[in-house]
Amino acid sequence: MTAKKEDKLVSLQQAAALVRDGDTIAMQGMGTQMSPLALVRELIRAGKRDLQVAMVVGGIGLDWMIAAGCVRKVMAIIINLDEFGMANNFRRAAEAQQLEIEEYTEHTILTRLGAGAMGLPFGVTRSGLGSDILGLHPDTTKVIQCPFTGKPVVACRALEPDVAILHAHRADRYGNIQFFPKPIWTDVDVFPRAAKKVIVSVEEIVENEEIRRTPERTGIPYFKVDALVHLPYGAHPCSLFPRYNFDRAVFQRYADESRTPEGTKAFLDEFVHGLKTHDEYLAKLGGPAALKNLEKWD
Amino acid sequence: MTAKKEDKLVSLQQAAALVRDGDTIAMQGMGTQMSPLALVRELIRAGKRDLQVAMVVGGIGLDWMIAAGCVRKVMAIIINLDEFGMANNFRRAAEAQQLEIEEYTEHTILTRLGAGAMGLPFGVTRSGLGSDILGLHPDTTKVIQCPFTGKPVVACRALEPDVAILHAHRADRYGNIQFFPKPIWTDVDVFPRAAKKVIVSVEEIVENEEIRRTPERTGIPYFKVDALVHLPYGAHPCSLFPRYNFDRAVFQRYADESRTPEGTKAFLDEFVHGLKTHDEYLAKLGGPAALKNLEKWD
Amino acid sequence: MGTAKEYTIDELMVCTLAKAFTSEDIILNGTVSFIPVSAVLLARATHAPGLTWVAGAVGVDAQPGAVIGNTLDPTMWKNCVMYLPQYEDMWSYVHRGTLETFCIRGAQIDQYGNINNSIIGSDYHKPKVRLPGSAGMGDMGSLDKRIFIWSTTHNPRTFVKKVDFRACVGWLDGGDSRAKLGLRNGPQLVITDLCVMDFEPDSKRMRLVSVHRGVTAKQVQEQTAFELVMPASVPETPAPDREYLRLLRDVVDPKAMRKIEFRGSATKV
Amino acid sequence: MGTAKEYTIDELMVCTLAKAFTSEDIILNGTVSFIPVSAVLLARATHAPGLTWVAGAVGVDAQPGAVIGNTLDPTMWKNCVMYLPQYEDMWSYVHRGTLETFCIRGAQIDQYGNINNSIIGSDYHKPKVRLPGSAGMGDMGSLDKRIFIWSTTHNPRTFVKKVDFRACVGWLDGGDSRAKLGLRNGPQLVITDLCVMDFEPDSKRMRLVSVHRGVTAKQVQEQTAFELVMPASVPETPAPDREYLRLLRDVVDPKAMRKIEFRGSATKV
Repeated sequence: MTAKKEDKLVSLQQAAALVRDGDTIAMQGMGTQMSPLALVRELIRAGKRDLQVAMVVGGIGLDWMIAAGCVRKVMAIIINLDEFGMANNFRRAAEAQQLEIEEYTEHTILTRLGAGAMGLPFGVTRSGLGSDILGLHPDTTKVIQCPFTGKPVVACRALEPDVAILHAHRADRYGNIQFFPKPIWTDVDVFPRAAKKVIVSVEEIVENEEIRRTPERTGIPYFKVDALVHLPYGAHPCSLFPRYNFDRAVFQRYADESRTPEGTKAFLDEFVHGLKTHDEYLAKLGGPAALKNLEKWD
Repeated sequence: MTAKKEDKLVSLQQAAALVRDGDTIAMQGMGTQMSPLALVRELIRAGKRDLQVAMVVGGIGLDWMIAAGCVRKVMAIIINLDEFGMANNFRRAAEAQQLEIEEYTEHTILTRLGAGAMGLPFGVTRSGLGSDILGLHPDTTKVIQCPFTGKPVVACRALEPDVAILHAHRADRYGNIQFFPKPIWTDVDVFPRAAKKVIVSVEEIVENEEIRRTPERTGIPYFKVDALVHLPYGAHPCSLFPRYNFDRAVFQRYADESRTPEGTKAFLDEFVHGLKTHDEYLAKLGGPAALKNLEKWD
Repeated sequence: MGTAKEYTIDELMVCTLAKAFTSEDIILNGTVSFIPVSAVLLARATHAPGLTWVAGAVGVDAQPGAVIGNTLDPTMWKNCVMYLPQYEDMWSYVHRGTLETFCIRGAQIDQYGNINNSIIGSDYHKPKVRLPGSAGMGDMGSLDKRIFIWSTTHNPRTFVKKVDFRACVGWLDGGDSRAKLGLRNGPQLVITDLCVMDFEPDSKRMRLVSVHRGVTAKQVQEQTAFELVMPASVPETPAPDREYLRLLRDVVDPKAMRKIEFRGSATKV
Repeated sequence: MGTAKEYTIDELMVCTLAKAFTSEDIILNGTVSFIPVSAVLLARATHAPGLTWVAGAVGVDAQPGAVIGNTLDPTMWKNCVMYLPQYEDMWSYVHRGTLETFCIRGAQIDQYGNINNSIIGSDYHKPKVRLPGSAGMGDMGSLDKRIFIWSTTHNPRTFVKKVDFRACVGWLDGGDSRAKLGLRNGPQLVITDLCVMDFEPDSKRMRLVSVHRGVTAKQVQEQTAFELVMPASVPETPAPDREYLRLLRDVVDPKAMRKIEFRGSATKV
């Protein structure tokens, strides 16, 4: 991919094709918030395999991907459905030892990605000192001594994911990605800087002139974006603050149905495999009126 | 100082009193832009001594302070008057060996401050590898090897300045500091997080409710601010984008007059010592109409 | 004000935790933390108006009015003075110690306040039970936080002699073992569905402070897999003030979101 | 287009540097860099419309129209698509290598393209002349940049055999000494008020490429304190295209801010 000032707008299928089997993908997500779930559904439909997924907080999208057999390894700090409870497919796969798990503290995985973003071989933190977490991955975290004070710190080996996938508010066709408000969560901040390729879906495509009127809103410059997909409500059932809230009904339904592998399969058949396009997905949710209803925040 | 939610608004004199002789101060400034120069003038009038000034780019304010005998040591990457040429008092003091100079690359001094901000004993960068700059300060920068790859990196010892001084767009009385646009330069970003005390002057004081309407503009939270001073045009003769431009005439005059110690003294007598308050300073510049004229950007 | 006669355990836990907070505290909360967030809002509405809360680690001094969403949700950032950028700002204030107070729950808690929410079993890679993971506790345990622990499952499976996996560093192996590693602060208080506990200053072993109404010290010991430091006399946990209870029920958490915390608890609320 | 007959050295330097840039380049500029910034704007207006410029390291793809302020000034960020936050974003794109091209001048430049703008003298702490300091060159030299060097003072005091202080790492001691340190890229081209030079691929010694109109190779060697690699024949630096010159004079830098660069130069412009 190049970083050129050219039209980056592609179809959902074309974007998914940039992710190759075996890739390490850095995937945005924070509980019930901001996750590129339309992209995730397409990765599942496209039958991706052996993915190594790096996240801070793994949620509903990761649980789908694990259930669908896309994932070989997860690197994260927690994987659950937030207030809706366990991520059951993660749990089952882990207990059946069908999934490689690299559990980190938040600041150790961020320091790994931050070093990747900075082109440094490693970074340091104090997070995790004294815990058993560090012992899980001596190849990527190691206690070393400060060369000035002798104090112990945790060296974290750089991680440069092959691809970062994100969902954001809007962009121009060149891939100048804007957020309102500007990046808050860690993944929006460091994932695109750390990854070799960056795929972003957005709610809205605007003219380049509109971006130039509001440069303070741009979070990722076009020269770091490889592919752009126009996917309104592309985070659903997660929220995209302040545009729309998460879909409590769909979260609860998945939490209930995913208690069994069969229930999970039925859910994925209905919400992923059974819908070939994002338009079909939106239609299934009940069309514009139903989606409008998600915009309530109280 | 405490980080409490209380009125932080003080007089210019009270703010300056928080800086003690011998302190390490991190001082905002970028060539002709964004420097807390009204605060600097008060530090000079108050006769501060033995200050150790950490900056990225040292400019007109630092040159004044050196001329006035306030400074024992500077830590910076460059000290000049941007397009107006040399910082002559810096140059004279250095050549007379009356000033301790710790010259850094930009990313090594930032890594020192970043480690301070993170409460880490050191941080790493690749900046400066192979240069003579690293050899200047073996106590604060040292080449070490990556514990995973063996690659060389530069370890930079944490720096936690005693005080950071900044000028910003507006704040409420609690010290929620807002910028338009949000922090761009490194000093606005890392100095307040690295410093033990934070003093900020602002163009405008607004109600707390206004801050709560625009939280995306806040760059420094009240719990990190110790003192706040209301100083319209407080960066003058530097600019505060996009509110007002730098004052080309004053810069040029200082560049010319500072060619000799006598010229410098006359300038400081007229613009610093001769004006006891910020209101007198603004009046000297010609009052509201003259100041309004600075708001042109072309 | 006077104390209430009728209250439930969830209410008692929130009010007790709220009383532990002061106007000096700067508190940020993590995921699924309804009891701490309710306690923060309650403390701020009563004795600790100056308390600084960073809602979901993002919304500085937020004023959502009530618990209206999950505890990381943007609904809870309402009327904040700043959206704290996480990657640099939040982590620097956490690392540096400016944000000093954090509340944690977990599937296993041991006698020194070390906590585990990762796996149950003797081999991490072959777990009997795979739990969600350590989340922020792996950070906060090592980053000098004053840690408040809460649990709605006070039983021997949760309060274990030694955690199967030490995700959150409490007082480590007790005594000065935490300080020797260079870590400041540590676990302060443990509030469960049965009692309140703290840590004996020298040994750092968990110590019973008070038992909730209707619970005996003996029952607490029976539900704890390690030997508690047991004072000569153990008082009853003070009942909530009536005004606190009213505010909690009517203003702070009218939807009783806090009861989500009692999934899987033997205590019915 | 045809080439111009009448041009000054500042114009020739800008046009020559502009020609070296392509649509693939991502270029950020530093302080007091009127010649590079003019060259960037000129290249973008002519053969390299896709060139990405980060004005003053802040204004991504800015369109100020003309050189209207100093080269770090916000006036130059006009119509940009993003204000690049410096501390994390800019430095990560620089460190990682996304922003790969940088232009540098200095008080001393040696035969391997190492540069010094810190001090003149044999003892850093007792300088004969104290210069402003290394600024971004101390970073860029070690961070894998393709470096374009410009100088308006081609004389033996500037072009020295060995810099008194190596602030910017060029080809170090020549040969593979830079690569051995693990550094990629390095100095590419040197454009002065007398000539254009590059670096001999194996030895990394500075090599004469072309001389400006009216200058001889011999004169260049006389004004250089080290021995230049001298090709058998040295052509004249191509005169600017007429259209480039028109754009530079009328559109890109109508106030001729670039002439500020010639303070202290023997070349009058």
